[in-house]
Amino acid sequence: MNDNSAIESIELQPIARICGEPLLEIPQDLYIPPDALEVFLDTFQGPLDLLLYLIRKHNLNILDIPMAELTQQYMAYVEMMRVDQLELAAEYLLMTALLIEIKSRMLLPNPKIETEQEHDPRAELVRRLLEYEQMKHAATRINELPQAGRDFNVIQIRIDQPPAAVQLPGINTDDLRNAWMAILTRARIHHPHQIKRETLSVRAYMSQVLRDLRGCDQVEFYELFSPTATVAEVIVTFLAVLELVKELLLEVSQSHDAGVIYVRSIDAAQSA
Amino acid sequence: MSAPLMPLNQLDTPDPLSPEKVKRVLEAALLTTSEPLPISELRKLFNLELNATVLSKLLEEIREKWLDSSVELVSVASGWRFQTKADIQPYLERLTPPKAPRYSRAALETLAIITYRQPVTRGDIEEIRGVSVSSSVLKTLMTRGWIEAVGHRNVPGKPALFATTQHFLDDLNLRSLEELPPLEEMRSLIDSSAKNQDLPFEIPEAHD
Amino acid sequence: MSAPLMPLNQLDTPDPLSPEKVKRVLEAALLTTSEPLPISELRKLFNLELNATVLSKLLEEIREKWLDSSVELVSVASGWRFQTKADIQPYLERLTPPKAPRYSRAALETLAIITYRQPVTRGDIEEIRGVSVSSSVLKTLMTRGWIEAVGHRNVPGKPALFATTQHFLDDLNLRSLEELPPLEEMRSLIDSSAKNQDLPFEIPEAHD
Repeated sequence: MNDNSAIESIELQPIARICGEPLLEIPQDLYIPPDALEVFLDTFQGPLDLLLYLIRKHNLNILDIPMAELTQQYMAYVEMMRVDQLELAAEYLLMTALLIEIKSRMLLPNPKIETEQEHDPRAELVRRLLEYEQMKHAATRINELPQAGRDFNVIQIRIDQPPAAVQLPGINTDDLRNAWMAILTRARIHHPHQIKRETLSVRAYMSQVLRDLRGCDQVEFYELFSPTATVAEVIVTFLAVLELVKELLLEVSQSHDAGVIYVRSIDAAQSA
Repeated sequence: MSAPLMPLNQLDTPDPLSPEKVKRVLEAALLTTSEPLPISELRKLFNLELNATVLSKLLEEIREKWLDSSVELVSVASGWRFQTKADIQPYLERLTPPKAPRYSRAALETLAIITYRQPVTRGDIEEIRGVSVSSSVLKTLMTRGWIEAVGHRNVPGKPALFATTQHFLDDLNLRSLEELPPLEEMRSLIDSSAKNQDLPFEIPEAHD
Repeated sequence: MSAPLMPLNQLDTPDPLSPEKVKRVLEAALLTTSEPLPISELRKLFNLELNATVLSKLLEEIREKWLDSSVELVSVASGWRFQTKADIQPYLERLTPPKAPRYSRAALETLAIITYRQPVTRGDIEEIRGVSVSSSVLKTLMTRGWIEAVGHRNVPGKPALFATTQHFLDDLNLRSLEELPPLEEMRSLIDSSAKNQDLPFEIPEAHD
């Protein structure tokens, strides 16, 4: 399987251009002109990518990589990269170290019995190279899939919205309670505030009494009490009247002893 | 298929630009935009090589083609656009129920004060909340029919006294104000949130 | 017109719900929404009164009806959606520059690793690529909504585990990860005809 020449012939596309000069290929001795370093770094995603390129495009045998030269040159690049690409330099350096390790181990007498294959650093490197290559291919394939916004657009037209019936906010008793709690909490934090001891039902009946009196000049006292009212309701209504009088909202009058007691809203009295 | 409308530009568009193709492109462009597209903009689709008259005619044809559909092509002030027809609206609303509006905190607190302290004047509400109450808040609640002025306090300025209405109770599914969360329960909640210090005010109690 | 699919609800929908009407409503709903709509969502259009089978059948009919158009109905991971066909794209790009960015090799490789090896940490990606992964690459993919952190690996530093999203599948017109191109077997890296003696180890196979 010697497709070396075939690959070479189609691979005449410049891999990069340096000052307008096409860089046709990465030379086998890995010498990269210093000017080209930046382009070179852009061209390859990292040492794995470079190594893969060398192996695939130049049919370079991992075992035959000229370690001494490569190391020398890598060290020179590392020096240059250190200026602003320290991390990348470290990665190339690491790869160089790995290659040297592999090479040195391969030069040692080959102990025919390899008990644990996984511990062979070359096997590990090959595994990584293959995995990386597989992902590189997968990346290309993914990029070839149709992509929303690039190869097609999603449809979205307008909904012809007629003036919708005004929807009113809904509330529930929890909303009211929470609002009230917020008020109380705030009052506690900010300033002492006297909130009188009163019962809700009295306040509700106060409103009701005022409502009943609205539009009337005055009513007789007994008219404020519904004939069907329970004892509790009668008491609460009476308390409400007293409270309203205290708050100067009602005027209660009796022209003579045991006479008719009239109740009028002071508001009504004033405007009358 | 009709004759090409303009010479084929091999590099740019591989197939001849028949009226059918132009209509396909127009449809796609109009379907991908919710904003109306004026003819001047639509001409860009064809590198300005088709004039407005041709496009108008084709747009009219597209409009007719879509007449029976649930979507219509309309020409509005700023251009052409596709939109759904009104009879589809009720269905679409089931998909995205309109978000229920909410009352502001100011409105809710005002309502709570009127509910629990009624009848109260605007001044009372402001005193309790510690901030002024905007007229719009009161107006909102009045328009809703939840509060009403039940009288006036006999002090200078004769401020209106507000109370909640029967309609408010109805809307909250309550038979009477007594069914509201009792204030006593609130006290325990507040107490539990207050760490050490004594409350600087007396907590109102609900008891008959 | 065909027989109604369900009894007419006079208050809600004034006309009987024939298959034609259902298709009109489905079309309108899908044309007005840019996000794919799953059947479960589409059922809401009809107050859940039509089952998934009926809707699937009608959606299929709609899909066929639109086949010759410049717009197609497709089923992707999150549901059904209308989209333009690829041949229209060059025209549309004249109107609005393409919205989708072209991704760098680093971004595409990172995406491929997350796609095929998910869930993976940044460290896993760096291990495979042999270089560090810049935060901007991950951020780009996250901003696009294609990847997300789905958890943390329980090792020191608790690194985030990344996975692809449903939105990623949607954007690539896919219904599931299984529809992605399968990983290719890579050609062996060591030439068997190489002058070197027998290899002292077995070459691991690429596997997924």
